[in-house]
Amino acid sequence: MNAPADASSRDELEAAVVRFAGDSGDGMQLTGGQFTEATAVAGNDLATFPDFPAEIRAPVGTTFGVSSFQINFGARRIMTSGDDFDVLVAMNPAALKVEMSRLRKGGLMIVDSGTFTERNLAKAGYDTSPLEDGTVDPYRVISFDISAMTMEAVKEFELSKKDALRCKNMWALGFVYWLFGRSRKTTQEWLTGKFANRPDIANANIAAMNAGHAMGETAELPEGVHGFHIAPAEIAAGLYRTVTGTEALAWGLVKGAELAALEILFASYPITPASPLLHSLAKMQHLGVTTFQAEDEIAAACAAIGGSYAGSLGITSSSGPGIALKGEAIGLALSAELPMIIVNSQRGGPSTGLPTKTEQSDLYQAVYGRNADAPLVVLSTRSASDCFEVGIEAVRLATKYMTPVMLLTDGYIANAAEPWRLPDLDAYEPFPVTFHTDPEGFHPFQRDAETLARVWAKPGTPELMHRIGGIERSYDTGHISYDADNHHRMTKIRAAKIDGIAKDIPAQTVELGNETGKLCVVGWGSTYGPINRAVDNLIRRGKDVSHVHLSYIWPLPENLGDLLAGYDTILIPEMNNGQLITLLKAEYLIDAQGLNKISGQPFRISEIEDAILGILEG
Amino acid sequence: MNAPADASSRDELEAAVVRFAGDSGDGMQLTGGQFTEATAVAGNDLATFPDFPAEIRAPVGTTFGVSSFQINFGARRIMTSGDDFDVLVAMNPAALKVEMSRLRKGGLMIVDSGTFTERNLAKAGYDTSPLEDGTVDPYRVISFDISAMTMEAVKEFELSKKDALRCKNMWALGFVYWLFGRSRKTTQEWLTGKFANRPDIANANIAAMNAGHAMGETAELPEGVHGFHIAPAEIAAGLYRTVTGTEALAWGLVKGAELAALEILFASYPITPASPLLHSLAKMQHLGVTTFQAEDEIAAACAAIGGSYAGSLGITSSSGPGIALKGEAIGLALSAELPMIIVNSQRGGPSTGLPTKTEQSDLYQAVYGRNADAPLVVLSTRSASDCFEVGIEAVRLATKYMTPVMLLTDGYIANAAEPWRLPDLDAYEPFPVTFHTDPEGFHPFQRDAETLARVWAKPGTPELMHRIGGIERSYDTGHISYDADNHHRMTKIRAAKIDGIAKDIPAQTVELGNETGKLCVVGWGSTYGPINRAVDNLIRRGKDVSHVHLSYIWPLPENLGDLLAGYDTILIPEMNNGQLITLLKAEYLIDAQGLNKISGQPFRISEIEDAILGILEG
Amino acid sequence: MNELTPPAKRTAKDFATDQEVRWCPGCGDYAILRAVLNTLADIEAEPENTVFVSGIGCAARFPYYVETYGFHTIHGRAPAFATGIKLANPELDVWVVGGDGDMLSIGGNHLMHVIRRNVDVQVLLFNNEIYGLTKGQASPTSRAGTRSPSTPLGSVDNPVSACVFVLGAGARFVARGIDAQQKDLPAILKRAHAHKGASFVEILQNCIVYNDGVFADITEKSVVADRQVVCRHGEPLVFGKDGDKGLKLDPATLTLGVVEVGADGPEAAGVLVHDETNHVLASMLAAMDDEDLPVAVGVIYCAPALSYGEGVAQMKAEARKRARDADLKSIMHEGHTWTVAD
Amino acid sequence: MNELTPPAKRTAKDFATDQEVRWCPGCGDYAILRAVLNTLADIEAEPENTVFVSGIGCAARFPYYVETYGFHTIHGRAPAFATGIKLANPELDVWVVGGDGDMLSIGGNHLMHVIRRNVDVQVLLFNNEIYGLTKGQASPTSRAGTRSPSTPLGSVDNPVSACVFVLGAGARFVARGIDAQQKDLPAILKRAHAHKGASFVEILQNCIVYNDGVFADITEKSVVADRQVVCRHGEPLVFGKDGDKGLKLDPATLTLGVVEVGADGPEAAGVLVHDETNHVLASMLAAMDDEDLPVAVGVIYCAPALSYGEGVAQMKAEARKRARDADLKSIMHEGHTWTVAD
Ligand SMILES: Cc1ncc(C[n+]2csc(CCOP(=O)(O)OP(=O)(O)O)c2C)c(N)n1
Ligand SMILES: Cc1ncc(C[n+]2csc(CCOP(=O)(O)OP(=O)(O)O)c2C)c(N)n1
Ligand code: SF4
Ligand code: SF4
Ligand SMILES: [Mg+2]
Ligand SMILES: [Mg+2]
Repeated sequence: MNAPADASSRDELEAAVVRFAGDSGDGMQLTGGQFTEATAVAGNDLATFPDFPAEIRAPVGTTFGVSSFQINFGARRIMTSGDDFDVLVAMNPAALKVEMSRLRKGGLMIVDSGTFTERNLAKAGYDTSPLEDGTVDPYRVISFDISAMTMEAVKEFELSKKDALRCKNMWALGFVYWLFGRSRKTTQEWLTGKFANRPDIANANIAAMNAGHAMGETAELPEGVHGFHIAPAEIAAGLYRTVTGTEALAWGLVKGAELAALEILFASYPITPASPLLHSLAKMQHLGVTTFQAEDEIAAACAAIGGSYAGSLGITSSSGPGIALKGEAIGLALSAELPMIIVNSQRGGPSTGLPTKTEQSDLYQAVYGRNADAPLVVLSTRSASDCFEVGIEAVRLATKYMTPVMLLTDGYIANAAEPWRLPDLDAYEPFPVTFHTDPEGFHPFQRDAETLARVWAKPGTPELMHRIGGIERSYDTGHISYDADNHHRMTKIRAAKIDGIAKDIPAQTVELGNETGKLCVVGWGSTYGPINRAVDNLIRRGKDVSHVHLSYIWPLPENLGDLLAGYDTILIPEMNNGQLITLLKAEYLIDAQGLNKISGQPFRISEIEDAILGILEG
Repeated sequence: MNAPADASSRDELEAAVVRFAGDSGDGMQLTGGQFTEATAVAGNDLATFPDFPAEIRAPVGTTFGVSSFQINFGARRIMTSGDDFDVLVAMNPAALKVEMSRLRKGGLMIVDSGTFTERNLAKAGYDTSPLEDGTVDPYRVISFDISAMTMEAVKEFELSKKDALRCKNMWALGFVYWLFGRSRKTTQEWLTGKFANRPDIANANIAAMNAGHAMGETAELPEGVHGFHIAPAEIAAGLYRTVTGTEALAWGLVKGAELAALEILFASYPITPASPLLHSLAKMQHLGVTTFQAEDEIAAACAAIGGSYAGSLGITSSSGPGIALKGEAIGLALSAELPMIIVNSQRGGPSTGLPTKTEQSDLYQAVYGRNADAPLVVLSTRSASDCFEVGIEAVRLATKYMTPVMLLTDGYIANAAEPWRLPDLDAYEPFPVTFHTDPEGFHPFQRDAETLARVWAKPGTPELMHRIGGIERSYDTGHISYDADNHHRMTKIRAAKIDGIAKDIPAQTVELGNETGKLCVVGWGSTYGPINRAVDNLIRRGKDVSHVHLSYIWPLPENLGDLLAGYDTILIPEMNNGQLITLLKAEYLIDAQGLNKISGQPFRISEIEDAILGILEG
Repeated sequence: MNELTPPAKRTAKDFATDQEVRWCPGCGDYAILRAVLNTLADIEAEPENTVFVSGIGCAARFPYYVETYGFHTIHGRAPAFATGIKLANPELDVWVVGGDGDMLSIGGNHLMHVIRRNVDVQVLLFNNEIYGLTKGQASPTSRAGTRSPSTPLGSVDNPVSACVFVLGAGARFVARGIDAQQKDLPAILKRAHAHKGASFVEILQNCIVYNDGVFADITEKSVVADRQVVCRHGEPLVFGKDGDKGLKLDPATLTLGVVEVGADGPEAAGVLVHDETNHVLASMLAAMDDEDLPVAVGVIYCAPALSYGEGVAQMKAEARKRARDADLKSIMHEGHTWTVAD
Repeated sequence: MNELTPPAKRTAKDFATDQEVRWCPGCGDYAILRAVLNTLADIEAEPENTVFVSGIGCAARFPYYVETYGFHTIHGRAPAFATGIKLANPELDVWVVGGDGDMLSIGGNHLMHVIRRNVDVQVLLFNNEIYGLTKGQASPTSRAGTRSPSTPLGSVDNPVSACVFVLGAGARFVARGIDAQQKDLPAILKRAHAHKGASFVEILQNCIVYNDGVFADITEKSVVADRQVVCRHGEPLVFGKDGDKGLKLDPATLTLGVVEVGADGPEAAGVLVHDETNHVLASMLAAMDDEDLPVAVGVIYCAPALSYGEGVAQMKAEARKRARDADLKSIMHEGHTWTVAD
C-alpha cells in the first residue's frame, strides 16, 4: 500500500501508541474503533485495548466515568496494545487526570480546552486548571476548544446542541487522522451507512471530522510537531480484517460445529465480559446455531447439556462467578460423558471483583474446581485471532472424546481488536460426528478402545432407548452401579480418557529462543503479546531467553516436562496470584518462579523485561 | 470392669470383627448400634462402619436392599472397623450373597434359615440354596430358623405377624451377645425407654433377645465353638460414651461458638451424608443455635453469610455437589472477609456418584474450587471424636481471621461410632470475639496489623454504618475501588492473611515412627485408622516407616516441608484419585507416591501394609 | 427393521424396563408409574422419540423404569435440561418428573421459567409433601408444623401450593391427580400430553415411610366423594356422593362456598360450571385446601397459547429469511476488509 | 454520645451517603432513591438498625447511597442473605433491593421462598423490564418481542408479572409504584414498612439508556389518569380524570371491565370497592396489563399473617421450655456413658 502524499514532510516513526480518553458519553470506543480500521487499512500492524468503566454511564465528567481506547500500531509486528502512550487525546479534565501519568514525557497531549470549565475541573478533582498550573509541562500540549470548533463546523446542519456536541469525537478523530496521515474514507463510509436515515447527523459528523483534519493542516503546532508517518508493516499477503476475540471465537465455534456436522445449542446468561459472545451468536441463528438466554448460569449449563444429550453441541459461556455456579452441572456432563464446551471470559475477582477488568485467575477453577475426581479438558486462547482456532479445537476434542471442554479466554482478548488474515475456510479437515445407531450389543457406556470415548446415542434413534444419569454407571452395562470396584474402575477410566488426549494434541513448541538454555518464560492466555515482545527484545539484545506459551492447560502436552527440564530457570508471568505455576510444579516438580500482576491490567513489556533481566543478571 | 463369669470356658480373643447384615427393613443399623453400646460398656476399644444402600427401602430381599453394620472391637487399641469379618450375621439370602466373600475362611456364619425360601433365594439370585450346595463350606455355619424361633418367643404378646417378625434382629442380637459374653442390660433399658408407650412391643423384643441368648447356652454349636471372651482394652481412665462424627462435630461447633461468645446460624439444605448434622443441631436450638433449612445450597450459604454479617457465626453444611453450588457465595464471604464455616461431608462422586459411599475427593474443590484468587482455610477431621476438636478450631480460625473455613469430613466419619472419653468442657480457653464499636477513624477494612483480619462491625452498632460487597474494596477506605494497584494489594493481603495462619497452628507432628527415615506415610482425614494400624504393625515388625497425618490442609503447617524432606520416600494413601499429593508436590516439589482407592470403601489395613512393604522391599 | 414392519400396538408392559424398581414397598410412586405406562400405551407413544427427564429424589428415579430415553440429571434442574433437549430436537416428546423438593425447593426457579416460556413438555410433580430420598425432612409443600428431622418442633414455613404457584408463573395447563386413583390419573396425563406448551400436573403421592397418610383426609375411600371435586370443563362443579353438593361463587366476597344440590339439580342451586379457560376460577379452585372446601382434581386450567418451540421456530425462520444465504464466510468478510499484496 | 442526646429528627439528606451516585443521568433509580430517603426520614428510621441488602445490577447499587448498614451481595441471592440477617438479628429493619433480572431471573426462587416464609423484610423490585448493568438484554419481564443484544429478532419468552408471581407464591403484602411518582411512592413504601412480614413492592423504573419509555403508555402525564388506577382500601376502584371511570366485575366471566361513572357516582355504576385483604381481587388487579384496562398501582394486597420471625421465636421459646436447662454438657452426657477406672 502506498503511504499518504505528505509522508515526506512528516516525522518517521516505527510505531506509536495513541490513547483516546473521554467521558463515557463521548464515544471514545467508537472513535478508537474507527481509527483502528483506518490504521489497519493503511497497512500497519496493530493491537488495541478498550478500557471502560464498570458503570453503564457514570455521571458526566467524573474520573470513574472515563472511558478510554488505546491502540498501538506500527511498521513492525505489534504484540501488545503498548505501554506508555506517545499521544493522548483527553476530551475532558477527568480524562486528563486519569490518563496523564502514562503519557510518556514529551508525549503529545491533545485536549479539548472547551471542557476545562470550573465545574468539570471540580468534578475531576482539580482546584486549578492543569493546563495553566504547570501540571502538563512535561508534555507537548495541543489545546483547542474542540467543543466550540465542532459547534461551528456543524452549525449548518442545525442540530440540537446535544447532537452537535456529539460530533466532538469526530473532530478529534479528524485531527488525529491528519496527525498520522490516515485516510478518512473508511470512517466517512461508516458514518454514511450508520446514519443512513439521519443524513444530517452523518454529514455533521463528517463535517466535524473534516474540520479537525483541516485544523491539522493549518494550526500552529508546538515546536517540532508536524505530523508523523508510519510505514506499512511487513505483513503476510492476504485478505485482512480487524477482529475481536469475541467475534473470532463465535466464528470458530460455528466453524467447528460445521466440521463436526452438528448444530449448536448455545445457552448462556449475560455477564460482563462474556455477554458479547451471546450477542454475536444470537445474530447467527441461521447458521445452525440456536441461542438461549437462560434464567441463570445453572440453567444455561443444564440446557447446554440437554442439548448435547439430544444430539446438538451444547455450549455455555460465562465469567468467573457464573462459571462457579456451573460446577455441579459440569460434573454431570463429565460423568454422563457428554460433549460440552464451557467458555470462561475471565475477569477480575474474587466475587464481583472488577467486572470490567481483565485477569486470568480462573485456571484453578477450570482444572480443579469441581467436587470429586472430575477431570476435563482445559484450553486457553492467547489473542483475538487465536480464538478462532481454539474454538474449532474445543469442538473437536469435546465431540471426539465425549467430554466437557473448558475454554479460557479473558476480558482483554474478548474486547481487544487486531488485524487478522482471514483463513481459508475450506482448508479445514472435517471431523464429522457419527452417532451410534447399531442396537447390536448396545449399551450407552460402550467405549472406543483407543479414545476411550463412549458412544453417542441420541434420543430419536430406534432401538437404542436407554437411561443415563449422575449416579455411577456400570462399566459393563451402563446401568446404575453401586459396585465398589466398578466405581474405582470408572474413575480411572474418566481420568485415563482425558490424559490420553495428550497423544492427540500438538507437541509443545518454543515460540522464541532456544529449545534449551538459561531461562524459559512460560505463559498462557493473553500474556502472549507482552511476553513475546519482551523475549524478542532481549533476544535481540543477545540474552539467552526463550518463550513457551501453553494453549493446552489440561491435559498438558506430552513433551512439556522434558522441554522445561532443558532450561536452568523457568519464569511464569500470570495475571493472577500464581496458578499455572502450581500446576506445573505439581506435574513436573520444577522450581519455577512466578511474576504476578493482579491489577486488572495487561502486563507491560517492560515489566516482563525487568523480571527476565533480574533473573539473568541478578 | 470384670469379665462375664463364664469367661473361663470361652476362647480368648484379642479382637473380633462382626458384621450384621440383613434387609433394609431388618433393623441392622439399630442392632449394630446396640451391640456397640454393650461392647463399649464392656470395656473394649472399638470402631464401627454402618454400610447402607442408597435406596430408602429397596424391595425386600434384594441384594441392593442389603443393609449392614460392622464392628471391630478388642482388648487392644482399635484403629479401623476391620478388614475381613470373624463373624457374619446374615438375616437373609441376599445378605449372605453380598457379604459372604469378606467373611474369613473358617469364620462364623450365623444365618436365619427361615428366610431361605424359594422366593428369597430367587430374589438374591440363587438357583440352589447356598446352605445346601456347598457354597458355605469354607465357613463354620450356625443356622437357625430365627424367624420361627422369634415368633415362638414373642407369641404371648399377641403381636401382628409383621410386628412379631420385627423382633428377629433382637433374637440375633441376643445370640451374639451370648457369643461374646455381653450384658443385655443396655439394650433392655433402651427398649423399655424407646417403646415406653408400647410395653408389649418392648417386652416382645426383650423376650426375643433373651430367647436368642438362651439359645447360645443350650444349642448344639459347630465343633469348637463355645463362645468367645475378649478382655477389656487398656483405655485411659475417664467417663466414656460412643459418639459419631456427626454428633461430635455438632457439639464441637456449639462449644466453639460458646468459646467465641457467639450465636450460631446454621443454614443448610439436606443431602446425604451431611443431613444428620442439620438434624443434630436442630435439636440444640436452646443453646444459641438457630437452624435454617434453606430452599437450596446457595441460599443456605448466603443465609449463613448474612448471619455472620449480622454478628452471628454463619455455618453451612453439605456434601460435594452441594458445596459446588456454594462456590460463588463463598467467594463473597472471603472477599467481604466475613467469618463462615463450610462443612463438607464428602461422598462418592463426581455428580450424584455414590451418595451413600465415602470418599475424600473434594480436597481440590476445597483448596482451589472457586473463581479467581480465593484462598481460605481448609481443615480436615480424622475420626469421629476428632470432629469435636476440629469443630472448635474451625470456629477459632474463622472468627480470629475473618475468613471462611472449609471443614472436610466424610460419610464414613459422619456415621461411624467410636468410644470417646468425654472432654472436660471447662478446660478450653475461651476466645471471645470483640465486635468493633469505635467510630474513631473507622472503616470496615481496617486491619489488625498482626493477623491482618479486618474489624467486625455489625449492624446495630451506632455510628458505624457502612456498606460492603463483592466489588473490590479500597485498602484505605473500604469503599468500592476499581484502582489497579489497590486490587493487586488486596489480592496479596487476602493471600497473606491466610498464609499467616500457618504461624498460629500447631507444628506438624509425627503420629508413629521416626522423625526422619526411609518411608513416611502421609494421610489426611478418615484414612487415619488404617494407616496408623498398618504403620504400627510394620514398625512392630521392625520396618522403618512413619505416619504423618494432616489436620490442616490449608495453610499447611510451617514445618511440614522440612519434616517431609527428612524421609527417602513419601507415600500418600487417599480415597480419591490423588489430590493431597498434587498439593504437596506443588508446595514442596517432593516426588511422592500415591496409593489410591476410589471404591467408596475405607482402606483395608492390609492394602496399606502391602503398599508400604512394596516400597520398602521392592 | 422397525421401519419396515411397525410393531403391534404397545402395551403398558412394553414400556416397562428390565430394571428392578427401587422404591419402598407401598410407595405411591408405583401407582404413578403404572398410570404413566398405561398412558404411554394408550397414546401410542413412540419409545425412541420419548424422553423422561428428572432431577434427584425418589420421584426422580422414575426414568429408569420407563422403556424410552431417560436422563436422570441433577437436583432441581430437570426443567432446564428439558428446555435444552426441546431446543435441540423439538420433535422429541419430553416428560419432566420430580418431587416437591426437587421442583419447588431447589428447582422452583427453573419450574417457573419453563412454565412462563411455555416450553412444550409435560411436567409431573410428585407431591408427597416431604423429602423422601434424604429421609424425611420437611419440604416447601409440608404443612406448617410438620415435625421432621430438620424441624423437630414442627416447621414454621408456610407451605406453597404447587398449582397456585404455577398459575402465578403463567401456566397454560394445570391439573391435579392422585397416585392411587388409577381411573382418573391416566385421563389427566393424556390431556396434559395433548396440550401444546408446558403442561403442569401435580400428583399427590403417598410416602409410606416418611409422610404416610398426609392425604388420607381426601383420598380415603370413605371421604373421596366429599373431599374431592373433579373439574370437568363445561360441567357443574358438583361433588359428594351422587353429586349432592356443589361449589358456588359469592360475587360480593369473590369466595367459593358449598351449596346443597337439591332435586332441581346444580343449575338451580347456582352451582358454578367449570370453565377451564378461566384463570381466575382456576386460581380459586387450585387454592382450595381447607376443611370447608373440597380439593380440586382433574384439569383445573387449560388455555393454550403459542408454545416456546413454535416461537423459536418462527424466530429462526425469520432469521433465515433475513440472512438470505449469508454463510459463515460472508459474515466473516462483512465490514471492512483489506488486501495485503506480497 | 448518641445515647446521651438523641439527634434531631433526621432529614432525607441525613440518610444520603457521601458516595457519588453512579447511575446514568436521568435513570429512574435516582427518583426511587429520593423516595426511599424521604421515607426513611418520615418513618424516623434508625440508621444503625437499618440494613439495605441487594444483589447485583444497577438497581442493586442502591445500598451504597443510603447512610445505613448495607450489603451489596451477589446476583439474585439478596433475599437469602436478608433471611440470614433477620434470623441472626430480628431487631434489624431490613430492606431488600434488586432489579427484575436479579429477582425474577436468577433470583426467582429466593424471592418465592422469602415471600412464602413471610420473612419480615421489605422487598423492592425495580422493574425496568431489562438488564441494565449488562447493557440491555431482555429480562423475564421484558414484553414478548423485545429486541435486545441477546434477542436481535425480538424475545420469544412470555414475560412474568412480578406482582402476580408473588401472589402465587403466597405474598401477604403486594404493592406497585412508579419511580417518578414522588407523592405516591413514599406512601406505598411507608405501608410496606408498616406491614409485618414480607412486603413486596414492584417499582416501575425507567432505564433511560436501554429501555427508555417502556412505561410511557401509563406514566406520561397525559395518560396517567386514564391508564392508572390507584388502589385504596375501602374506596371504589375509579380512575380517569375526575374519576369518570371505574372497574366493574362481571361475575359470570369473572373478569374486570371498565364502566363510565355517571352523575350518581361509582356505587350506582356498580364500581368495585377495593378490598386489599381479598386475594382473588388482588390477583385480578395485579394482572391488568392490556390496553383495555388500567394498570393497578398502590397497595394491591395486604393481609397480614404470622411472620417467619415470630414463628421462629415461638419455636425457639418452645425449644428452651422443653430443654429446661439442658446445657451442652448434659446433652453430651445423655444416653449411655460408662467410666473406665485407672
Ligand atoms: C445439589 C443437591 N442437593 C441436595 C441433594 C440431596 N437431595 C436428593 S433428593 C432431595 C429432595 C428429595 O425430595 P423430593 O424432591 O420431594 O423427592 P422425593 O424423594 O420426596 O420423591 C435432596 C435434598 C442432591 N442430591 N443434590
Ligand atoms: C452470577 C452472576 N451472573 C451474572 C451477572 C451479571 N449481571 C449483573 S447484573 C445482571 C442483571 C441486571 O439486570 P437487573 O437485575 O434487572 O438490574 P438492572 O441493572 O436492570 O437494574 C446480570 C446478568 C453477575 N454479576 N453475577
Ligand atoms: S421414601 Fe417415601 S417417596 Fe421415597 S420410595 Fe420410600 S415411600 Fe416412596
Ligand atoms: S443502564 Fe439503565 S438502569 Fe442502569 S443506570 Fe443506566 S439508566 Fe439506570
Ligand atoms: Mg417429596
Ligand atoms: Mg432490570
